[in-house]
Amino acid sequence: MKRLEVRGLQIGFQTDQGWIPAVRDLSFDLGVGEILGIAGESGSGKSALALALMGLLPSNTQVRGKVLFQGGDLLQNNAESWRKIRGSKMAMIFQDPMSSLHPYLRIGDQIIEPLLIHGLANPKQAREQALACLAEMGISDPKTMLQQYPHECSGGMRQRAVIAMAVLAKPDLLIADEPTTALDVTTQREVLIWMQKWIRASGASLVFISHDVGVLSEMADQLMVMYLGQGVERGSLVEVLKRPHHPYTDGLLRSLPAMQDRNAKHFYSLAGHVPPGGSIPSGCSFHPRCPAVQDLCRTTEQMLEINQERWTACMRAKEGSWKSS
Amino acid sequence: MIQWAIRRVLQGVLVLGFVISLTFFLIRLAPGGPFDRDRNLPAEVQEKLLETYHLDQPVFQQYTNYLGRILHGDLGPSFIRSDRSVNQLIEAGVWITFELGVYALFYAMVIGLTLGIWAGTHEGTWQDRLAMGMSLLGMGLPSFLLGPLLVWIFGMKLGWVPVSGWDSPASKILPVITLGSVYASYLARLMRTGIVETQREDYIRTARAKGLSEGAILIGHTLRTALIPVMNFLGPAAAALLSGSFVVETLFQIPGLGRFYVQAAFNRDYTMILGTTVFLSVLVVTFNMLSDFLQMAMNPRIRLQEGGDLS
Amino acid sequence: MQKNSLKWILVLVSMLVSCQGGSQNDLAQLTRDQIYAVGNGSEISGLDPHRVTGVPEDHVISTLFEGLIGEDPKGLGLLPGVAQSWRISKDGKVYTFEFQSNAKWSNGDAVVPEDFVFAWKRLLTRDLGAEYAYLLFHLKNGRAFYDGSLKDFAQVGVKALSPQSLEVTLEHPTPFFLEILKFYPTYPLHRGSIESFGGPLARDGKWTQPGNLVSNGPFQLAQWDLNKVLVAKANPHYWDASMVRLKEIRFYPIDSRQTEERMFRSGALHKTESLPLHKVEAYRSENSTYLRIEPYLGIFYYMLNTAQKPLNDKRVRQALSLAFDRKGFVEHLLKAGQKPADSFTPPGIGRYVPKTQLPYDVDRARQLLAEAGYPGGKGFPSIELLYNSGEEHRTMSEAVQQMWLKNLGIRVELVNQDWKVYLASRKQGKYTIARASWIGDYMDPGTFLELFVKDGGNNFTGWSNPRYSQWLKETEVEMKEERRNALFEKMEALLMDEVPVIPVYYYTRAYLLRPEVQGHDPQLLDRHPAKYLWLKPPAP
Amino acid sequence: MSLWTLFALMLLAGIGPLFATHTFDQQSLNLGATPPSWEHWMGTDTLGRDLLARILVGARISFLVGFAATFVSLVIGVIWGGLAGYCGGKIDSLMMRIADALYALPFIIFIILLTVVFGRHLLLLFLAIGAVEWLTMARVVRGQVAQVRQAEFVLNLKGFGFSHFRILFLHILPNILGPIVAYTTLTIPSVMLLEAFLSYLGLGVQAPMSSWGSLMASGVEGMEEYPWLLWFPALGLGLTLMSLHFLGEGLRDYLDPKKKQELLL
Repeated sequence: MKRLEVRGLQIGFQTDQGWIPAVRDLSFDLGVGEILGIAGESGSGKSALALALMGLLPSNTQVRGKVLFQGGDLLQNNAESWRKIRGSKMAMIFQDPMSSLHPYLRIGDQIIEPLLIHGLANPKQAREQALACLAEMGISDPKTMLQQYPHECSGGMRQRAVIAMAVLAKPDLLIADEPTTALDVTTQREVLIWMQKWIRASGASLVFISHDVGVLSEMADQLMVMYLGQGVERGSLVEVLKRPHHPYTDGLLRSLPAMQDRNAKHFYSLAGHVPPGGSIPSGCSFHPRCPAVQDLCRTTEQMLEINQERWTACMRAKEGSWKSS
Repeated sequence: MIQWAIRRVLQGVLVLGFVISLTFFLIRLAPGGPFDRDRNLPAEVQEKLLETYHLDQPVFQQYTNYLGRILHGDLGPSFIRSDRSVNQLIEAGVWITFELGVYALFYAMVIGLTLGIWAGTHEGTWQDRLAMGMSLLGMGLPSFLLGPLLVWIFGMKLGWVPVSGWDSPASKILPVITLGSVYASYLARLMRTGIVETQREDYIRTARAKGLSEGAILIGHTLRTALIPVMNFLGPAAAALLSGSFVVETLFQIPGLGRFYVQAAFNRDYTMILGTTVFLSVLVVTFNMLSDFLQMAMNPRIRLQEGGDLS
Repeated sequence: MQKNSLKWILVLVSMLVSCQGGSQNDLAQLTRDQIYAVGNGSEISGLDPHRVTGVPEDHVISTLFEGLIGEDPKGLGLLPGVAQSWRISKDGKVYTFEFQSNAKWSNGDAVVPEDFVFAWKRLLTRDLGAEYAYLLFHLKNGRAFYDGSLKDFAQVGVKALSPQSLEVTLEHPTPFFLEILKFYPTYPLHRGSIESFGGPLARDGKWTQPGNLVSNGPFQLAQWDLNKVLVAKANPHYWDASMVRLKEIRFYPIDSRQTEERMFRSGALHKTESLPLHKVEAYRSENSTYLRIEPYLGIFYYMLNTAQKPLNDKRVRQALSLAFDRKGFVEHLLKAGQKPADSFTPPGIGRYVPKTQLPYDVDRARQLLAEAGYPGGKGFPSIELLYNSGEEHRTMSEAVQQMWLKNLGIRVELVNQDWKVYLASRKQGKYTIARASWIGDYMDPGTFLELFVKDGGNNFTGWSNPRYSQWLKETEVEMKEERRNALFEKMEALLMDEVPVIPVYYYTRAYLLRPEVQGHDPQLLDRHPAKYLWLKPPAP
Repeated sequence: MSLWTLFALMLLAGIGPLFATHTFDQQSLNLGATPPSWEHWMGTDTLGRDLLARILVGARISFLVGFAATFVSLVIGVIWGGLAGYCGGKIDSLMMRIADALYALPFIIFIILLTVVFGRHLLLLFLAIGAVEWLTMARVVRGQVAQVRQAEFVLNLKGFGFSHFRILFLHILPNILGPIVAYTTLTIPSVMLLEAFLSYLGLGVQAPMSSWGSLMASGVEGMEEYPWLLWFPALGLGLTLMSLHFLGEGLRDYLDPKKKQELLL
């Protein structure tokens, strides 16, 4: 069963320098109880995607396509219907817990706010739920924490607060944008494990966005790789890790520390850089950096679909020929 | 918190003492004394006059005398208004000035903050431009221009309100608008900027992601931060408004403290200048303290520092 | 939301409209009730006749109090006041005043000669610090008592002869002494009330508060709200109460001329204290029934610092005066009926007619300047023209600057200073040319010409002349009017030839007056005793 | 756009008088005040002087005073407020109480003294105005700095061992530019008007030179008789104000680090 269906999503920003596309013709599905990891370098449009799913893009953006969630197209939502589902049916965990928490409000008040405004609990219940949730996440003194202000907490505590804020209302869809980037490795692990547990227990679906394929590989059921606003590869985690079809995915995987060939003299890293906003190369947009580029790649792009859950944007994937070269 | 308040009050007393001392000597340095007039008095009369008001004593002795008196709450006799003491004069003007100031402050806050919020939440739209246009108008029309203009239109041409005075509710409308408009414009701009800046913060996006309505975000989240520059401005502004405006009071024939203050300065009425300065300092100290206090109440980071001083 | 706010605005506007006119004076009603509403310049500094100076104070005090001699509403005569008659001794030194039999204070007490003795002693008491004390230096031993060399007031020349008569003895025969008695510092004071509120030297002014103040004039103090209004009501005990037709006078202290004019126009005042320069023309062409322009005993002039180069050269001073287009100045700039000055003393004082002429003669002026060594203004140092801050003074100074530049080719730099700074600069001689004005206190040429005596307290020009000073001394004792006037004429001629001052124009009083006000006649000193005023509602 | 308007105004002020057919002080008493005509595009004042010429000359003074005095107040205000807010604690209290005290001093007397002691130099005018205008500026800046200085990034910078000076002026200030720019654009017009009052007290611009403030102040008096004497200078000030406003907005957007971030997402 599908929880979320994205069809032909286009996102662009109108700026002084003109039109900048952030997401180009993206389609994917997310099943109930599934964790979809989205990987990509910065500028790949993954954050824009997350915001678009929540309807939080600034007013100078244009979004086209369809995002079907619980029977309705989210993109047709007006402000009121957005308001109703945000925080209750779907919730988001932002990447920088410091800046995404209001500095002048108590943590407790911020955590329970979604419960209160959606009428899911009275203040007392909400507080108890928050306490329970924080305790579960391993906060030693949740009571004190609720009374504290963001700057009085450690980064890990803040991150847990942000997560608690999102999950307390038991949303069906959770979107996490680099939720653990700011944390040290130990804390990061704890948080990730807890999140995974929570998803499994609640039956919610999670879109987990990260530049770090390593993190994704510990969390996700499904993996989608984005490059320059396009999905370049999609498949189950195991599939993708084992047999990346797209040279970009391959590059990403090979640059992971755990995947590095211990005997190699140099760390592997992807050649070149993501082109600056607005300039999309012709043909396959990855071709300037592609180690296996062919003439056809410079002019044509093609989607190769193995099945609905397994596709790639590299025309040569089926041949597997790029790998040999 | 109490400790903080006590410290601030003590600092306030120091400020007051400093202001009194500085003013005391400064006004005596300014050319022209209280009894210099178009026609000069015979030397012996002039001399006696100075003696009567103890202006013949060494300045330092005058100073200590004055300090002694002021500790007893006596601001001394007015040099110019020989029938009244400075205490009486201030008492005569202060309530009217307060009334005018409070209304003007209220007006400025209601209009200014509303416009500012309206503009800030509609950044870049025609509403924003309209509101900022109005605020520009308010700034471009200083009270010495706005007042006569309003009187001319609403008092003379339309005859809706009296052209002067401070008795009936109708007579109070124009002075309040005249006095408050510039402040309303300032507040509108500061408020708008505050909101625009705050709205770019991540935590506002967070609030939106929680499903809060725009109204709730504004009140519960945006204003919390956006009000800080406004608060900083409101302290001195409130002090200025409540200490009276010479221009508005003169224009509308209002018997307030602002007129006394400027009349005293122009007449070199030493005791009266000092009296009104003392009064103004108390207002400044109080309102800046109040504005700091409000900020502290709003900003927990500052509260942390209770042990030290307000940051 | 927007509709709602529109509704609110409508409600607000209708509220405004419905409460309009709340406290606005209803002039027609006031007129019917004989209540006279008048603008009175800046707020009076007090009501103690010995402790104040100034014109607005004069207006109020002279309605509340009355001196020995009454003011003539139409001309310059001497009318009975508290004194119904008076005699002057042959040598002009002893005056005997017979009192009105029913002269009473506002509390019903009789006004007695002792009240004058009490008041004059108070005025001459050094510890009071009265600025006008010198007015009584004309009394025998007045000065001596003031400076403390005489302790016994009985030896001062004022004495109650009987409950009805007062004898005043002067140091010198002083021809204008009776004029001084019209002036408020010489009015009587009510001893009882002053003593019950702390005595003559008390500084808290309790005795002048409404309810406490006992006065002997046609009106008594009813209400005094600082910077707002002072109300005087008819005094039923006044000896000539049957003459008084006004029931009440409201004095409005108004700092801004613009505000005052607007109040008048909106029907809040019967009379204004002044009129902005801009408005004269408009009133002349549109509302001439309101506009009053009357001669006034005052002179506008420029004082020259004769101690400074290049003004120490008489020819330069003469050139400056000759190059001054007084007529153009008055007609095109001031436009309020002022007369170009031909003398320092304005005309109209008794039979004294100044005979000097101040022609506008640019050729002669250039010639004089060339003789002084500055042909065509070459080599003339840049000089400063000092004026006290104010829109009109600035305009006038700019015109003068241009005039001298055009006519003589000399550069004048304008300097404005706040009033008190300006006074101090003038006094200390820190100026080159300064604007100035002088208003006569009483009807005597001496009130103008005594200014330029050597070391005179108001002579800041650095100019003096022994002959001039000698002549002035002679006028003080000369009793024959013709001979006295001849002396003044000689002084005037000398002054106009030496040019320590450049007279520009004789003042006029320009103000607005409702036609309902009756008994308000032009008077050179601008005194309009309220006793004779009344209000006539216009015919329906 | 706003920059161009402002630039055009300044250019006019700078070279306008050179081309004008009338000089600002050339009088014609007989002419007096006349409404706008072909000969005098903006009419004449009561002394028969060409208003256009006077407005152009006045613009020089007003711009000079407006910018220079605002600059003075900006410099003092930002440094003072910034230091107070950054240092906090006792230093902060001391600095802000000093500002309180200065705020309460009788301004008129202060100005009069200034003229007496130092004369009437134009530089003094800037100082005098700057000296009062910086007080509120300092308060605004201090409030903002105090708010930002404990932000994560500042703490990080401290950790990196950056100097305080560097942190305050290169890292904190750019983050609070919004309110500063907003308040600065508010200050310029009020300074231009304040100049009229100071001239009244005898400081700075002397007659027959004109400034917009003094032209407006005298225009108000004859508002009903000679309306053009009020509206033309007011129009000039209005235009300036408007361009400053939009300039301020543009400047802030340009300098604002956050706005740029938004683009990248």
